[in-house]
Amino acid sequence: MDLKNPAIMKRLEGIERIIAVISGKGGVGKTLIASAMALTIAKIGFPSGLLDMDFTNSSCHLVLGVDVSKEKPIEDIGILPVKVHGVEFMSVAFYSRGEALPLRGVEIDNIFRELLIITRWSKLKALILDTPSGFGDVILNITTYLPRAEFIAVTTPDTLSLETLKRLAGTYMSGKISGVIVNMSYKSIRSSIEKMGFKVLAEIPRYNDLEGCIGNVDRFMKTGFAEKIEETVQKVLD
Amino acid sequence: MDLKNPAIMKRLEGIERIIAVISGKGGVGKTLIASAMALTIAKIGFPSGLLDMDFTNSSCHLVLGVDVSKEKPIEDIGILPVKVHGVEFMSVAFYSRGEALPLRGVEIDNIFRELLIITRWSKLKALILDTPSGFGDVILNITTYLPRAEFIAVTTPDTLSLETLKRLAGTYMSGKISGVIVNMSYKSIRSSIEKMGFKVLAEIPRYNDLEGCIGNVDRFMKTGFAEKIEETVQKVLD
Amino acid sequence: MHEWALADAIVEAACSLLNERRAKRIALLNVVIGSLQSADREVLKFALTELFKSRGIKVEELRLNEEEALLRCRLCLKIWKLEDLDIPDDVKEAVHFIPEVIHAYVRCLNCGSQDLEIISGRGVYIASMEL
Amino acid sequence: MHEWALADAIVEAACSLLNERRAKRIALLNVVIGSLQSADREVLKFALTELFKSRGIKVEELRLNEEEALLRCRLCLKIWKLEDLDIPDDVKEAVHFIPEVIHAYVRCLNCGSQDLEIISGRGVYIASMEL
Ligand SMILES: Nc1ncnc2c1ncn2[C@@H]1O[C@H](COP(=O)(O)OP(=O)(O)O)[C@@H](O)[C@H]1O
Ligand SMILES: Nc1ncnc2c1ncn2[C@@H]1O[C@H](COP(=O)(O)OP(=O)(O)O)[C@@H](O)[C@H]1O
Ligand SMILES: [Mg+2]
Ligand SMILES: [Mg+2]
Ligand SMILES: [Mg+2]
Ligand SMILES: [Mg+2]
Ligand code: NI
Ligand code: NI
Ligand SMILES: [Zn+2]
Ligand SMILES: [Zn+2]
Repeated sequence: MDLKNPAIMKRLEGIERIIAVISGKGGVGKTLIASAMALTIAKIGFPSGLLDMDFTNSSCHLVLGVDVSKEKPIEDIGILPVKVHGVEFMSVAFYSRGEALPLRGVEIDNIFRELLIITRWSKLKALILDTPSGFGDVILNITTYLPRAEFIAVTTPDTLSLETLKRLAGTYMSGKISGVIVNMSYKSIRSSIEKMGFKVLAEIPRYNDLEGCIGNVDRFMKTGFAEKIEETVQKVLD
Repeated sequence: MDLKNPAIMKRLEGIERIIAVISGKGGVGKTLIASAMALTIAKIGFPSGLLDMDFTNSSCHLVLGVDVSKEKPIEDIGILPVKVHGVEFMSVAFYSRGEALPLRGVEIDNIFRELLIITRWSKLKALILDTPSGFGDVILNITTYLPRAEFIAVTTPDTLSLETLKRLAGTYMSGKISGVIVNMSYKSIRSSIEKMGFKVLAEIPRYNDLEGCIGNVDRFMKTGFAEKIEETVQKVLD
Repeated sequence: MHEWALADAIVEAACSLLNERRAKRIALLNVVIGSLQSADREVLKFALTELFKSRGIKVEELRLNEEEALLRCRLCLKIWKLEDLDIPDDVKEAVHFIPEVIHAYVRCLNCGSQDLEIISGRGVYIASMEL
Repeated sequence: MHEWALADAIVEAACSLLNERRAKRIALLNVVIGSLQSADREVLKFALTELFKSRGIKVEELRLNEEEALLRCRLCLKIWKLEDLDIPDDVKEAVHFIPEVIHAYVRCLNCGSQDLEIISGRGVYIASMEL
């Protein structure tokens, strides 16, 4: 008897918007963008959450500089996310000690539902979901268990990434994409994206200083990258 | 009754080495490296094969410039891979028309075994496997169904990628890694990789001319990138 | 005490079914407690009872059955019990919240593989429900 | 005619089991043909017979049972038959080789979701074998 659905709905009732940052292609910046979005929403004064759904290789905690072996969600009629720079943050990394977590699809499905059932989020303006690459269990679960989730797709101008976005345009998910972020941009591909039927939310260049700020939120939030994300968040929340 | 294992073994009998190009992190260059390795092995005179195991978002055919809507594997007591510049090439893209293929884990498991059962490879010096990012069904299946497969891990010098490699070092897969390729290298991270217990096979810089050669094998094989891969292949085949 | 959240998920699910059937009474509710998650039986029972009561649902009989956790290695096909695997307490604590994180910690004692399948006893679920 | 490869996989599997048991005879072999893959029944039967013969294995009774392909939408829970989905011939051909590629082509007719589960009739497999 699969009965987890009603509880999932209930736990997320107090959350105004659920925004999943997705891309079929890996390494395009989903994790950095999802983390920066959640931090920005908090910074401009709204309650926000971040849930790392890249279960087999979670990495939002590395961006946020959270030491998962020390900080832990508190158990209280469920579990309470860890508060990081104003963001309610949840990740399996708290339980896998940040180790690699080899998982088959059915286990990803189980974790997905378990996490949503036991986590007690506050009333949030937005919950940001970081997702793994490819078109697998996590993306399918988001469409099925969180039908009101919006997608923000990420791409680079590289051929393989752009082709992947084109494929995404041909799927059921495409109707849920509220916009595309072009990351590590070195040439404008706005028109080809608009031809696919998507809105371009931002074109963000590659910043060479960004790498050194991973794990240090204060510095991370002072980068040109964070500035671009702030502009994007303003658009998205409008 | 799960009975596919013996047939898989038999189909791969004539293949000397099975080499899976892997990384927990996406976008580090697995697909380009796997494709270039297979092409290089053929170029230096050995029969080689390339199997794209990134089923949900296959892209080796894009690198090889294969039009999957026109070229098709031939059906002959099984299916014969398509010959591309001397490489025996197989991909689900031939059957999914290169569209996004949303799959749950159990379906990835099914395709994995189906493809290996129906594909008739020649006697090969090496079969190169391109794999998806993360630690999911494909990687687990390779360790279980293809226990003699060797792994080549790929990383960039970026924190998130290097941390992912460190995690890989803590898994069952690590004993099977014959070496690491540092791709899009901008600083030497040789010593940190050696500290993890891995051999560095190559440090390959970012080439700005590479992007323009995707889909054109002749030009692709004349790049500095291909040159670096040729040096690496020589080491690997020795 | 995240058992309350698990209990609540069961109650939510049961109620959504009751709603469909316009019923207010459960004759028999069979809940399985997989030992991997090591949910506290008494807390879970208490929570289920209280939560059903607060929603005005009468449960004639509530059965909680424990199910032993078994992991099978997909490489060598050996089956392992939880005791075999000798899991430290802090790992047990982590597995209590998310049973699947066990894959970060254990390997087959026979062949070393990490391709282990949880074939029974994962966590808490409704095995059957009679109205 | 990749049915020969499918038949060979079945024969290989059966033989590896026979080897373990040091047997040379199969009393009853039950093979299921899922309609999604639309493997040719006659070709498959002929191939199985020939391949077993060539290995000196006697199969007393060979049963080939067809199984209807059904897909369930995980979002709206509706169940679809293959006929419902109106699949063009070139797609059928692709699905013949790799049944799972159907996910690139079909959506739930009710809600549009691509989260469809193949609940039966995927492909060819051994349902049971008596020695
Ligand atoms: N705009 C940018 N400028 C510079 N580096 C970036 C930028 N966006 C992402 N990166 C780097 O690219 C790599 C991939 O980013 P990540 O967020 O991990 O991608 P994904 O989650 O899609 O795999 C990381 O090393 C990250 O630091
Ligand atoms: N050495 C390199 N120089 C320049 N671009 C590269 C290099 N290696 C990979 N790329 C580019 O980086 C992106 C990711 O490479 P890809 O092979 O698709 O990675 P993966 O398969 O690991 O996701 C692609 O756009 C590719 O063209
Ligand atoms: Mg990521
Ligand atoms: Mg992540
Ligand atoms: Mg790839
Ligand atoms: Mg690929
Ligand atoms: Ni608890
Ligand atoms: Ni055929
Ligand atoms: Zn084992
Ligand atoms: Zn539906």
